[in-house]
Amino acid sequence: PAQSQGKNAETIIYGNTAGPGTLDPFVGSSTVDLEVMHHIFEGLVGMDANYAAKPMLASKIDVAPDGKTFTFQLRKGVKFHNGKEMTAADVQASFERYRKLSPNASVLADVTEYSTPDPYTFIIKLSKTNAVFLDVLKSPVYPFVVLPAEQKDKPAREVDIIGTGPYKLAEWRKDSHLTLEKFDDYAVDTTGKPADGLVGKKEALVRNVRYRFMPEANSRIAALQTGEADIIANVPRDLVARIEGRPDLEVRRLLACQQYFIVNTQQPGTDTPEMRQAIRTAIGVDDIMAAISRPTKRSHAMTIPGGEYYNGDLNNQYYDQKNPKLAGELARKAGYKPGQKIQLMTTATYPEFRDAILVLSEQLKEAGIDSEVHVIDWATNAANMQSGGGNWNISSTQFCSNPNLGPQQWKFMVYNFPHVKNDGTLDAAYDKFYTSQDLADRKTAWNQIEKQVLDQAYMIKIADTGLIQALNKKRLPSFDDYYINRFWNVPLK
Amino acid sequence: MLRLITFRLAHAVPILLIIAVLAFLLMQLLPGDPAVLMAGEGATPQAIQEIRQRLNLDQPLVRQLGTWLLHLAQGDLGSSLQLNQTVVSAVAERLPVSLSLAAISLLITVPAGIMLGVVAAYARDSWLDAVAMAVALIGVSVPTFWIAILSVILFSVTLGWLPSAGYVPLSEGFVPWLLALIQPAIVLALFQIGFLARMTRSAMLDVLDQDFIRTARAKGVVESVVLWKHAFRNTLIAVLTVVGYIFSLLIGGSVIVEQVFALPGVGRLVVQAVLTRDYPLVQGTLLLFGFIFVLINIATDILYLIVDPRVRYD
Amino acid sequence: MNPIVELAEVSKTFALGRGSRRPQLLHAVSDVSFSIAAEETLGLVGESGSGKSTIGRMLVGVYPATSGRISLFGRDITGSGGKANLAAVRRRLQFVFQDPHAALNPRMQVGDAIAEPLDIAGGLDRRTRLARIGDLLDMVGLPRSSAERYPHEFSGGQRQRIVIARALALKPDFIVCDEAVSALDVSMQAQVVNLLMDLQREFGLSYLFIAHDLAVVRSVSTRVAVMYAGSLVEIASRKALYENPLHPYTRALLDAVPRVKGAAKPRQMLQGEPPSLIDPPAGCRFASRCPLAEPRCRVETPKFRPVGGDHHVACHLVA
Amino acid sequence: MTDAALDFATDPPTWRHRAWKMAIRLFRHRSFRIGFGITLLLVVVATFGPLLVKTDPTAMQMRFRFRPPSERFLMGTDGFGRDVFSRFIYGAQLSLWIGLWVAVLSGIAGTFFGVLSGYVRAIDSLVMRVMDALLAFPPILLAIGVNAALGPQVHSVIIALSVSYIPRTARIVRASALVVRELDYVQAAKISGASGLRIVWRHILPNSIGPLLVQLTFVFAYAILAEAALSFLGIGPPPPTPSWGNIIAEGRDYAVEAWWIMLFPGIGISLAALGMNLLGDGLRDVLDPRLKIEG
Amino acid sequence: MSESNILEISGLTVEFRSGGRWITAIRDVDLTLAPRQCLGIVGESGSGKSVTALSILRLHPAKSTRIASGRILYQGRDLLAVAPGELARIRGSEIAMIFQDPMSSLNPVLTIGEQIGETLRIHQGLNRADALAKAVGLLDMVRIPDARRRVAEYPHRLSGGMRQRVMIAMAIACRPKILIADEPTTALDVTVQAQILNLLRDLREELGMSVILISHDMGVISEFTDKIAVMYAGQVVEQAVGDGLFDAPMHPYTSGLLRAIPNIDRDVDRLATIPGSIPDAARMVPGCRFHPRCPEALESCRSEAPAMIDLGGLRQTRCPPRAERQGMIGGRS
Ligand SMILES: Nc1ncnc2c1ncn2[C@@H]1O[C@H](COP(=O)(O)OP(=O)(O)OP(=O)(O)O)[C@@H](O)[C@H]1O
Ligand SMILES: Nc1ncnc2c1ncn2[C@@H]1O[C@H](COP(=O)(O)OP(=O)(O)OP(=O)(O)O)[C@@H](O)[C@H]1O
Ligand SMILES: [Mg+2]
Ligand SMILES: [Mg+2]
Repeated sequence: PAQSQGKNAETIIYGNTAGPGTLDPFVGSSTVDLEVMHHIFEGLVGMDANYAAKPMLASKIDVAPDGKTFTFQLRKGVKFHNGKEMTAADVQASFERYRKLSPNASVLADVTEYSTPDPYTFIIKLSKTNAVFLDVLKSPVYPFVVLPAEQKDKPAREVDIIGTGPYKLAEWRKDSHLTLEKFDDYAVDTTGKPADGLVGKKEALVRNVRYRFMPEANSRIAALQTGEADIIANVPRDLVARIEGRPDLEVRRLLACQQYFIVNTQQPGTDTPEMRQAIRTAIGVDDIMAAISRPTKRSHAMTIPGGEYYNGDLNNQYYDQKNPKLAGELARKAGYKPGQKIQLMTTATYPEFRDAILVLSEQLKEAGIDSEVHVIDWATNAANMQSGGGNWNISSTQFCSNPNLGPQQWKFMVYNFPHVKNDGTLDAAYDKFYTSQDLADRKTAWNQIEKQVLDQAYMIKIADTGLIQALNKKRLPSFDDYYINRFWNVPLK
Repeated sequence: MLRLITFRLAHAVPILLIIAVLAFLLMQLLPGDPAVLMAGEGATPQAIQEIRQRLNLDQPLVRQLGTWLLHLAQGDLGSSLQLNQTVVSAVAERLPVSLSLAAISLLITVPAGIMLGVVAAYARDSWLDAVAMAVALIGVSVPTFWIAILSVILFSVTLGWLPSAGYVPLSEGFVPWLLALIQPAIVLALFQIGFLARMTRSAMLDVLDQDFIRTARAKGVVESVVLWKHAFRNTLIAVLTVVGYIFSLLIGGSVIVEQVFALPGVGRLVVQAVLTRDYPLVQGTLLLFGFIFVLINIATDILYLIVDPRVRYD
Repeated sequence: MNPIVELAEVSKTFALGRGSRRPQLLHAVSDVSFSIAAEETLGLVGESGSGKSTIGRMLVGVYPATSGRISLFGRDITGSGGKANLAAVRRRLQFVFQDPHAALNPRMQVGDAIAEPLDIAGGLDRRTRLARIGDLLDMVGLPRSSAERYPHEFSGGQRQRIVIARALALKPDFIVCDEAVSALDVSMQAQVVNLLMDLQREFGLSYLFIAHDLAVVRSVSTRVAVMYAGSLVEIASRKALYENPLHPYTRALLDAVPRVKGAAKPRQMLQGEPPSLIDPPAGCRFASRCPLAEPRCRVETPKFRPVGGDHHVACHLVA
Repeated sequence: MTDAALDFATDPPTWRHRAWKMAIRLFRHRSFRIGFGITLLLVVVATFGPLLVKTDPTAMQMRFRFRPPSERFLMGTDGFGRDVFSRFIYGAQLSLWIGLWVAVLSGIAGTFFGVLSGYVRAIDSLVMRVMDALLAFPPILLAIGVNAALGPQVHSVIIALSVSYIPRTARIVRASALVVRELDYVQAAKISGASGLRIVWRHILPNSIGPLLVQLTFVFAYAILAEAALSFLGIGPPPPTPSWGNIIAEGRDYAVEAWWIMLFPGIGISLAALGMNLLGDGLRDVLDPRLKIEG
Repeated sequence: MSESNILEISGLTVEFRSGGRWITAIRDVDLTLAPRQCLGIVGESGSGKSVTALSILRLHPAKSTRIASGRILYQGRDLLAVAPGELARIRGSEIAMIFQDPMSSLNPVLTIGEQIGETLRIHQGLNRADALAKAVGLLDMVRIPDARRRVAEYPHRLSGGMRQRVMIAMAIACRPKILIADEPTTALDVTVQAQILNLLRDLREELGMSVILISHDMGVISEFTDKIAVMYAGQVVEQAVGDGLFDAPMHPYTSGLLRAIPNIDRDVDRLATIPGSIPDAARMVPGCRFHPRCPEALESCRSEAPAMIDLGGLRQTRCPPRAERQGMIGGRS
């Protein structure tokens, strides 16, 4: 049994908290969905290691000067897992399906026309200039991948899991495990680019990859220790010691996400910028970082260093102010009456959110601001954050793709979660961002956006956060970290 | 007896209907919106609205209930919102896991619990009684979770005797199946043994000072037989009740153990369905639970008739 | 004379065996008719297992009759409306169980057990209630301090007295005494019998007095009924029955009574097997053991018929 | 004792008199005394502890995360550097309160339904099937539902847990009732015209009390643990408020590294369960006149 | 112990715990039983007959009873001291007992066949089927109709008399050396009673079985026993061999008892009784225990607890005045 699930020369075993909710790429957004999907499906473009858009199934991409027409040349001889060859018709059908049912479909709102002049050419026309359209298409979340044309009318979540990726789905037992199997007819990208991020030359070096879903951190660690898993994700920071003692195991820290407090601008108590700023002033991030059981790094910025839009220390003044006295004064000026309770909403599903909120509650108390913590299930928390209902002032959440992928990915969040209304400054900056073909202009626009969000304390940055993974060095000597775990080009010893 | 079974089963039908309606209403009471969860992070309100429409969540409650009941009447439990599976297949996939776990656990609990209880009653107020009582209490008050983790660390990590987690279906062999489940089953059993032991003890104490025990002794029956045959037989009603009860507990909710040992059982299924507001799945699982519990309890009732000739039903 | 208890062709069958096996019927009581008048004691004697207790239990509604009609105080407690009628006469009925151990709640103090009918009737203050308990204990010859003790602390006879005290608590009009005194020593038995008779004289009680001790039955009864294998075989005034028993079974019974200082006459033992109640034989049920049996006794069921006065008997051979 | 017996002859035993005698019997019972001692201790801790322990149970000191027990932190600290001892003391009240109420409520309702179906044959099957139906609802779902209806508060937890233990208690009571109702003394009471209520109260219940008491002591312990599971799903008292359950729940990831977080509330629950069990044993014995209570 | 006795009880005192105190149920009971003999014990209900009988096989509830003093010698061994295993062997096979409460003394969840057969299986090593077959035979023997069919019945479905007969069948199954029968026939009609008594008589003759018969029925006692002990308030107050007791009772209590026997040959309107009631064991009267109810009580009876007086001719009494009046005082025992 230990053997049947454990060490196997043909199978990499990966333990993560949960399995995918769905493998329908057009509705898949959570990490657990994505880390499976990107092995099975591929899109026209994809991200490289620096999160930039690169061709994947496309061999060549032409963007018309007006930024409205995009022409993709498709790679030839790409086979679906069902043996059929991929053509432009499949691409078009996929886009059409995407538009019909993806939660992210609004980004295709400006599309006026798709055309397929020949089986290997695909053209998209937009009604408006979109300077970042390719960046939109590279999104790993709700990825714009290509499905066989027959899947076009399948309702959301009901597609057959057939892609063009290096692995195909072999078995999926909900709440237990999922097995990927090497796709023998995989059309390796031979354009000469080495593997890079999600693109480049991808090769399945092992027969199978088995994802095991193990919700308990303790169990995952045990599985790694016993050899029942080769690599595990989501190791709580305070349990790392158990792994670090072992010579054959290795701990990897990955900082690809950012955690924020989201402040509800429509809720009495936090409906004035002054009060929100008072709250921000009370916050010291060190204690919060200590409390959340994840790897963290201090950073005020909403993008990540190395990315195109990273702006250095520009908006640093809004970060980690840690001044309870001042915060108290500001709050009083903003009309806060002692005893009035700020409602903090969080969930136990994600301990790091809850822990941040608990510390926040203590810090507010120090500043003389009373609060009340409501721990609810994630379903309700998420729904309330979306709708603004549920009487909450502050909640906490984390963003992973948004900081990496650029301002276009942020837009919906920065408006919707804090329920921002009538912010001309923000609107103008975003308008400029989308319409300018000039990167420098767009960068300026982003700086304004970031400043506005942080200054108005729509969102209060806590830290860059990430995950701890651990693996068996002996079995996986050359596993490469990325913000989505990839098992191609990974040899197993 | 056949009539009794049919009669009781017939009673179950309206009850299942009640479960159905209650489950439905309860789900409506819950805050949180399945559409939001399905849409995922970053979805636009339109997208969410669309999902809502597709799932008929935008229709009036009565209408939704009506449609669901109508389908139910045709034997269609619907499909899960999250799993891309029909409710029936989602449950059918996990039930064997839960049943296996429950069965093994019960096989450990019942002899151990009864043994402890009978011995404790017999040796009432002695050190044996105290030990049995201590075991009983440890079982309930030490968090299952903790025992589970410590057990994994000991038996899987340190000793390497047992797999640390995961389920192996019976079709892949009896031994692997047993090895995969033995650890969680024991952990679960630890939680229940105490209860069964205390119940058995209590029932035994009631029986032990009755006249017919004296008769048995007068016949020269040795103490162990007095204990097991004469006294214990008379506690079977109480014991069966507890066993039935434990069985339903085991099937319905060993969420923590399923989670620690990464077993795809119905306990987690239903909790996750609740947490993700997977209405059809919750409703369907509850109905199934209801049905199983009705079956278990009817079986217990019938066993009552067999173990105690005095019991009668009309 | 207005009978307070009347049975008309009452039968009771029990289903033997359980489950899907086809149940066999046990005919515990077959076509029994008799009546009891106010201030009368009907002694009921007979073979053990002949259905005496079953009749007693049917009379107080513990078992429903399978067929026939039972009326108490003029109300029919069988058939439709039986329940309500029974409820209406409850207070006037009592029952003394054969097994005093099972008839007492082991967790109830004796005083409370005795006072149970009083408490049900209600309306007594503490002091009166207590006084009543004391009186009742006196009546049955138990120390007053027994009230605070529990049934298991008493001997069999003492328990029986507790049960009797309970039955007397409400001064009912009709009591079924199922072997009420058989567990008592003779002096206690005499005390209780005297008490029952005093109460009868004073309050006009009636009794159905089920017993095996024919001497006791003779001293308490006004009339005596004899049962054999579920049927009534003879009923007569006590004098008639003891001095002129007509049915062979009655005679056998009287013969078998053990006497102090040796039997007066040589004992004639009944031979043969008692009949099965599951498939009762045709004809007279006593025929198989009857020393006088004739061929027709085994074929033809004898009618239960009057043979002068209120003497009834079911035997072909009685003129 | 004899004096009491003498009194009896002259003076009717009052309700208070009986209660007093019962208390005397109870206190002669060794297990009861021990159980009472333990329970009393816990109640005292829960009631007066918070007045004596000055450390704020919610105050966080990140410098002192995960400190093992020491003189300064008697029971160590948790992942927020909060003093587990202080949380333990403050948490006692809530936990005991929940355990007690759930045991009481589910005990009353469960007994009611159990006896109802065990005694009134006509509705037995029906009541039991309704109980089966209730059984089908996992406590979590009930809790979320009640919570949604009544708002997140301790009451919601108590109600949800009580409701989910009702069918279980009911079945246990019913099982005893099924046997007791056939006994002669119940028949005797019926013949005397006893109402169903009286039969149940005076005959069936006292003779079914053993399993019921065991059940309730267990419900008590289960409820304390279940509260933790629920409060971790955000149902019930919000987490900065300590309860033994949520101290354990918060410590669960560190079961090995920071064992002290789970250990002490675990011991607390054990003690409470032990106390309750001993109390229950004592009560059971005292209610059973056949067992002599040794001095 | 005298060679001729199979059982000798001497100085037996048994106490019960009640309301926190030890109460003496029987005091200084001396009884002997010879092989083949039938000892009858009569006495007021509550006088300690059953307690005495239960003591022989040590069947009292262990927690609340103590045997304060005494010896019970069976074939030379003190039954109060034999090891539990040995006691279990003796119980049922060599000494068997019929209990007074037939309903509560039968196990409600075992069929009567099983309960009777069990004794045989334990002591005679029969297998289940043989034991059951023999049980049917025993049921026949105790005159239960349809024995073959009813052997599979549960006790609660039998009439009182049938249960009692089941108890009897169980007790005689292994043909014991001593049968202790505590009111074995109270629930039986006289014809069956006669049959059962005949059966017991046959067994006595065939096997040399001794019987201790506790009964209220003076007729039964008189017809069946060779020696009679009269108990009152926890003491044996009179003992006699043969019918002497009925001819000339040597204790006023016995006289009262005899007077109270109802007469089957005459209609009487009132039975004679002994006035008063048995004293409360918790507050035992000083002096002779019967004196408050005794029509012949003297001043000395109130203060002096009388010892057993041997009257010769195997008669004993605890009533000194009567003994004196009869001029029959022998040595004190
Ligand atoms: N378990 C007990 N606890 C306390 N007292 C007891 C117990 N058993 C018997 N007694 C008392 O001992 C005395 C003798 O009881 P015993 O059963 O021997 O009477 P008995 O002579 O057999 O009477 P009966 O003819 O009514 O059966 C009684 O007063 C009774 O109350
Ligand atoms: N509850 C029952 N179920 C099945 N059979 C029963 C039941 N009660 C009584 N019987 C049967 O009915 C018959 C008559 O029983 P009943 O108790 O009336 O006899 P009885 O005349 O009182 O005898 P006894 O003198 O021995 O008490 C017996 O064969 C008995 O086995
Ligand atoms: Mg009877
Ligand atoms: Mg007795």
